Amino acid sequence: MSAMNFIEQIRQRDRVFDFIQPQASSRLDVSHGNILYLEDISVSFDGFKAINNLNLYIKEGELRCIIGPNGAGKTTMMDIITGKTRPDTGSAWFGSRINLLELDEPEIAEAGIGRKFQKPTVFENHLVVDNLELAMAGNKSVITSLFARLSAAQKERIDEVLETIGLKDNKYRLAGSLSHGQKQWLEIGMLLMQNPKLLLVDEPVAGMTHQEMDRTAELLKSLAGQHSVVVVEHDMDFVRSIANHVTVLHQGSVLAEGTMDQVQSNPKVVEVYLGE
Amino acid sequence: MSFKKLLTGTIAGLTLSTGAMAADDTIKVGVLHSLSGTMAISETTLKDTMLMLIDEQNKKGGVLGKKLEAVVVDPASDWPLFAEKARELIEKEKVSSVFGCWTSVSRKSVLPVFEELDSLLFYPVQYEGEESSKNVFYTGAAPNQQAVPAVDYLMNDLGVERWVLAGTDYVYPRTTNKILEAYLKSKGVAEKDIMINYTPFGHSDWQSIVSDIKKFGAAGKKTAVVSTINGDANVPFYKELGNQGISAQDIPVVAFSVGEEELSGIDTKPLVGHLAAWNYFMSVEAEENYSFIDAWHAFIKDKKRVTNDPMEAHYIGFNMWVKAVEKAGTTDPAAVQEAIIGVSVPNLTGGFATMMPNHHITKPVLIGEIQADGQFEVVSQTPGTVVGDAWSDFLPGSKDILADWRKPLSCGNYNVKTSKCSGQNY
Amino acid sequence: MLDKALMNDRLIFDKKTQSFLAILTAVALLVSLLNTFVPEGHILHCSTFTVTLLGKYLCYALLAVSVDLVWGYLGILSLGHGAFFALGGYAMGMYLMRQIGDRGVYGDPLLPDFMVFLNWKELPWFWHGFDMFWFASLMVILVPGLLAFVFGWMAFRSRVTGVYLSIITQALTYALQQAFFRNEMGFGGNNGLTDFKEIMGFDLQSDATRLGLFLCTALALGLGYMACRYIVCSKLGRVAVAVRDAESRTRFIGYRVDKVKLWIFTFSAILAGIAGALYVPQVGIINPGEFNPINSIEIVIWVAVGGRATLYGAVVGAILINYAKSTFTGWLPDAWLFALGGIFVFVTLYLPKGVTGFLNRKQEQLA
Amino acid sequence: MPLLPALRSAILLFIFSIFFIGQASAAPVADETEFKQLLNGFTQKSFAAKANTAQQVATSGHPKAKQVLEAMAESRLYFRKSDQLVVFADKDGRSYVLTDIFSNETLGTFSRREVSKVKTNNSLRAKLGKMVAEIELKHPDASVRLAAVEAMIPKLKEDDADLFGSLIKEEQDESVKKALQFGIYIGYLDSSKKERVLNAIEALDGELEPIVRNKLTSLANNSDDKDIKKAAKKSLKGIESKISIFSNLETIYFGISLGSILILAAIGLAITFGVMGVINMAHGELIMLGAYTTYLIQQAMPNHTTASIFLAIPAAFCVSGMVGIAIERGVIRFLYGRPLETLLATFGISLILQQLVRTVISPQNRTVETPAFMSGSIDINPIFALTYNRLYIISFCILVFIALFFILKRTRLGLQVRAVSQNRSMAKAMGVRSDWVDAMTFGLGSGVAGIAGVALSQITNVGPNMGQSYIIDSFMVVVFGGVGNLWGTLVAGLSLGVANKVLEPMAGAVLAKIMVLVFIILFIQKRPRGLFPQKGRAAEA
Repeated sequence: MSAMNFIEQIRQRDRVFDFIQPQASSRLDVSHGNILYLEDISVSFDGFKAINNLNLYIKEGELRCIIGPNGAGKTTMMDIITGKTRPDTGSAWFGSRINLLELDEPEIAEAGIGRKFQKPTVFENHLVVDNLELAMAGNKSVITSLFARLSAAQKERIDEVLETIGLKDNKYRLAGSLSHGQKQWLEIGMLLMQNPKLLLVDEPVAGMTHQEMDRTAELLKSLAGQHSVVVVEHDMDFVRSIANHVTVLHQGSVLAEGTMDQVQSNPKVVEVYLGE
Repeated sequence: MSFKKLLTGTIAGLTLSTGAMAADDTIKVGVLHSLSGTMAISETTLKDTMLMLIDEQNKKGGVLGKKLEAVVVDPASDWPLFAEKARELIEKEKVSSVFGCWTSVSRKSVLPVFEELDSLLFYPVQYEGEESSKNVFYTGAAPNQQAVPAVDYLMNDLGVERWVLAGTDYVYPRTTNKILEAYLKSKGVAEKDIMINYTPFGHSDWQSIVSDIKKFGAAGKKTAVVSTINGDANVPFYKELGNQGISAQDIPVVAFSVGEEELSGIDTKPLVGHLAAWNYFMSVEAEENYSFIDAWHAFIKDKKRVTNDPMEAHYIGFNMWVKAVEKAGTTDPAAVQEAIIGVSVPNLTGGFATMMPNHHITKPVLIGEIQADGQFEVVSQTPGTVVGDAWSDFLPGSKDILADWRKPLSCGNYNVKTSKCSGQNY
Repeated sequence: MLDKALMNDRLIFDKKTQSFLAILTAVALLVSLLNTFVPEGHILHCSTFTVTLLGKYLCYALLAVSVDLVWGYLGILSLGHGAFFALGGYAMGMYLMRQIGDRGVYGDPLLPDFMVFLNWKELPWFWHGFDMFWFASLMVILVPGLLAFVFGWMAFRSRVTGVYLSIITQALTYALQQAFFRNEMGFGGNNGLTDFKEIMGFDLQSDATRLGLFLCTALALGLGYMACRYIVCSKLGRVAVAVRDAESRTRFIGYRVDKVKLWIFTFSAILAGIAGALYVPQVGIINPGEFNPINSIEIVIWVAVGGRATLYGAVVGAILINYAKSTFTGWLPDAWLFALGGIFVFVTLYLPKGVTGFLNRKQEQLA
Repeated sequence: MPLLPALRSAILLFIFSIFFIGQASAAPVADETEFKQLLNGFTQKSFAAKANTAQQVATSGHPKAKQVLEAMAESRLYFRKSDQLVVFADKDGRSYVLTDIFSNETLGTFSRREVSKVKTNNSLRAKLGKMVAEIELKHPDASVRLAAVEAMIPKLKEDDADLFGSLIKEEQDESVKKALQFGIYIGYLDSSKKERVLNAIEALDGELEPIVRNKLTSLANNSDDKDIKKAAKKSLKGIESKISIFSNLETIYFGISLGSILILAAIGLAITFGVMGVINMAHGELIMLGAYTTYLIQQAMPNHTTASIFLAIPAAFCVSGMVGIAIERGVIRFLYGRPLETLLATFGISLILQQLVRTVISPQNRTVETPAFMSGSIDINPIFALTYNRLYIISFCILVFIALFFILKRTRLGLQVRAVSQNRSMAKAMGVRSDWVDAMTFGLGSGVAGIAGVALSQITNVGPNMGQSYIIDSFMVVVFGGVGNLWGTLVAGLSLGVANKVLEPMAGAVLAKIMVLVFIILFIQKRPRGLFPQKGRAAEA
């Protein structure tokens, strides 16, 4: 089957081979304005409905905050978007052409979705610079990796990101020896290296000082526009400082949506947050 | 660099340790039996036997006026390690001969080493035959010294007409069963009256097979099982026979690998009457045997320990070697090889064993029945001794081959038809 | 300081590699000289026994390196590498068997002895071609490689990880052991393949051939080590470590984890196969015992004792344990298992980074 | 009232003595000297001569005849070499205590060199059995008579059937009557009278005794009479179809019993490996220790086999459990969170334990006797029997499983175990002494392994290697079932056992084993976390 396709491709002279084509998001079609469509998604673990009929749309270039009490399904939602968990029902589209449910994690990453985890997961046995190099966008096949050498431009890009995340002095330190906050930054740096269209950021400021928090807020805001950013966060101050649009999740579905003020005055939200 | 030191140290240690030389006032004898791993069960006893024999010989004044010294190594039931240890014994320890091995594969593994370094190996276990090496003396039984007489007994004395040949899937049962199949057919047993079954090593769940045997034996004709089941698998096999209520009177089992040692690990009460064919039983009534048992009990300091056939084989082999060394006046392997052919020593069953030109020995064949006390009772005995046949007459590939290590033939596999001596490494 | 040490590790020819290669070369040269030119009986003479023994250790060392590559750097605890080693060994054994030709005990020009013995009438199809060295060599690489590829392709694609993967690798080698035990398979059953005469026309019993085999093994170890070193130092190596430490994270930044695992696993299996092929002519036998799951566990232990995720550690561990085994089995035949078992427990408890890790730390403390 | 039974037995005895004397008078008069002379025939070497003598003894009618023949069958009959006197002998250590046959007096102790056994072989013993049986056909005890009849059936001829016919008239006991009737029909199958044969075929329809089937087969093939042939064929067909049903049942029974052994061996591992994440390579050796405990207890109380087994269960649990706790406290507790390193350390421990047993006890296998209640079988019918020891092991396995399940689900320890296995630091914060829980859990798993050892000692070798033969299978079962799930272990053990036994007749034992292994490999590809995987976030940790 694939051999047939291949021959077909060779015969069409005007077409460029898949493996030569610049990858990442080339197929991404955001002409309808939305970059992410989640529709009627449900998933359950051992009878517990983690996500229940969830509908969520993210616009291109938007910075969206998602809040909700524990167990609201925030992380599970991210798992579904990045291919870690398959929903029982529903559909998930990246742009209007890419069906996320047909792809696995690396393909989704390749398509242009990057993710920062709740618990900072950096490669602790690698240097900071290696962490960034590994995350760098580009051909990630086995053979390429085996013979890969950093070009000057790439080195420059790494230094640039190091500058952005404030780890320039720690370039050659083991990632495992960084402080918690630094690891958070490094992970954000890795996201930047990936150069995704959509960033999913799970609790980016947990364990950060106030100054660090402010810088993070600034960074995220600056990213919005060229990228779409989805932030899951508990810290209301932080959310207020960055978001213009907030979604509240509760028991696996959307409870309220709107600006921070709208959401905070919504009686249902108040009940969920205070009623418990 | 520290690990550099470590490496160089290791290498230096290795090179130096090979320089050790044999002391001149003793004659070294190698003992190559597994003391750990799966085969330790059987082989440890043989190591003790050798230590006892050497000890006794030293009490008699040693050999050629020199004391004997046993060099014991542990090849750990690891076949390549057998070859390595054999080489260590011969090259490093300079032993004059080696007594050892149990499984065929261990013998096959060390064989090239003995041939290359031209030393002597005494191999004490019954085996499949089809081999005769210049450097190996086979003091255990060849198939014609065990299997064929046993089948004769079953056929003539018990009137067995249906046969189950059950064995572990390795070369000894395969060969023995091939020979027996040919033999039975030559005696007019029909194909459908023979059932052949192979099981893996250490097979422990015998329910289905025993049930099949039971069904096979329910066809009206007298049925017997010829078992070449190896070592560990025997206990669950016999236990299952007992459980399914198969007694020796219904379907007798004759085994070639079950001796007193193996029975000491089985509750024998349900097994009374099942058979084994060997060349020696502990219960044999002979003066030599009584003295041997007494000596063994004194040496091992345990009156409950049993003696068995491979121990007798070592007893014979060791005495033959002593006699041959004295005859030759030297421990030089070549001289001993020449001197030992024709040497005759008492066996433990009241007769004599002679080393034949094919490096096998003469043995009486005894059929014994299991008793409740874990011993065998001899129920049949060949009138004279049987000469071990290296190459079976019942296998098409080997019936034209003979072994004779006397000059001028000096060949372990001489093809009578082509008049060629093949497969020799020297 | 720390940075420099770490940067040094990223060089293919780092200090440790340099010393490893130096020692390997020195040992190879020294052994050849001491074996060839120092007369027998002299205290410095290196007997052929020692040469073969060293050759065997070096085979084990290569095997340990291959396990270290997948376990140390990729995090796959393979309890089935003994299978690839044995398959390589069988491929070589079949070649050596065919070389015997009509010099077998039955004098059959085509069939190996054990086939004549069991009344086989013709050579099974899979024995064809093994009379040619190039074909056998190809199979040494192809058979373990292909098995590892197919097995890995299935297992990694379905994301079997951790102990589940370890146990099914164990099941793999266990199943192969059972299969090779069967006489119907045509690999000589329990006795395996033995009684080899010559390799490429050289008499296997001659001292020169043995020395030659030893040198080949040393060369193979050197090359295999460098190949592993190259992989480890490449970006692929860093991806591998990333997979080891945070598999799903690696996936989320876009690496095809299954393919990374598959290719490194296959390469490692090939290395193990080559080690097996070199092992067989030196020890003179290959039988299904080599597939024993316990053997595969032992290999892992060599690596652990030497120090995981340092290639030289695997070499040190393999040589150390096997040297201990050789010595103890002659020295303390009744009690050597106590010593060996004790070493395993001691190393896991007190030297979590193995012997080399311990020595390195001592060294750092001194510096 | 008590007079009546006494009277009845007296009358019975009277009748019998008449019968006996009547028969004795028919045979050559056996006075003691003559009988003694007869016994001297046993000193001959040839089995044929001995058989002949035995026949004469049997028909002599001498009151000691039966005792002599039985002693001979039990290898208790010896003769003194000095005077060829045939005596009873009992082994005492390495010498023999001789008893005079007639006076029952002890003749003293003799060494093995002074006496010689009256040797028997299988066929001679079979003949002796029949002779004794014939004497016993008239035994006052009904069960002895029944046994005697059953012993005669396999070799029955038509004239025996006539003898049975005369016996059946006097027989009171129903079961003996039934057996006699069965014997009569068997005898009739050989008859030359067509009527008798056809009657017998009809009466024996549906009987599963092998002898019926064999005789019918030979009638169906060789009979000259068409009607007989047809009747025999029809009857055979019914028998065959019954046989195939029962042989399927048998296969399943075998599978379940193999499965229960796998479960027993694996269930301790399901706790140490599944719940605690310790890859315990010494698990097999803990089983071995349990088996050796059984052996040692049996040695300590040699004449109480049954009691020793029951005593061995708690003892083995304690011994293996203690060793397990020692291993946990001494080694494993330093290795939590590094599961693969527990593999290495416990592998070292397994080597040490094996060699310890070799050094302290013996490298040889040891005998563990099977208590009487565990041998034999429930014969559902002549071709389908449930062996007692397997039945006990299956029920034992179920008991152990229920007990474990109860401990883990219903007790405080179980709750703590689950708490620690799910979140160690949280459990600690809530005041669970995780150290203690770890030790207890590991001790529990090890103790269960010890109990498995007691069960295994009843069916297989007790030796230093026994652990190694179960460790791989145990891991397969646990992994196949799904780590951390007791039900998984149960289902996995049973299904692997049954699969193995179903495949075995088709492919042979070796191939069946390989196929099961390959199946496990493929299955894990489909379900990478076993039959019953842990779900949700817990599985990710």
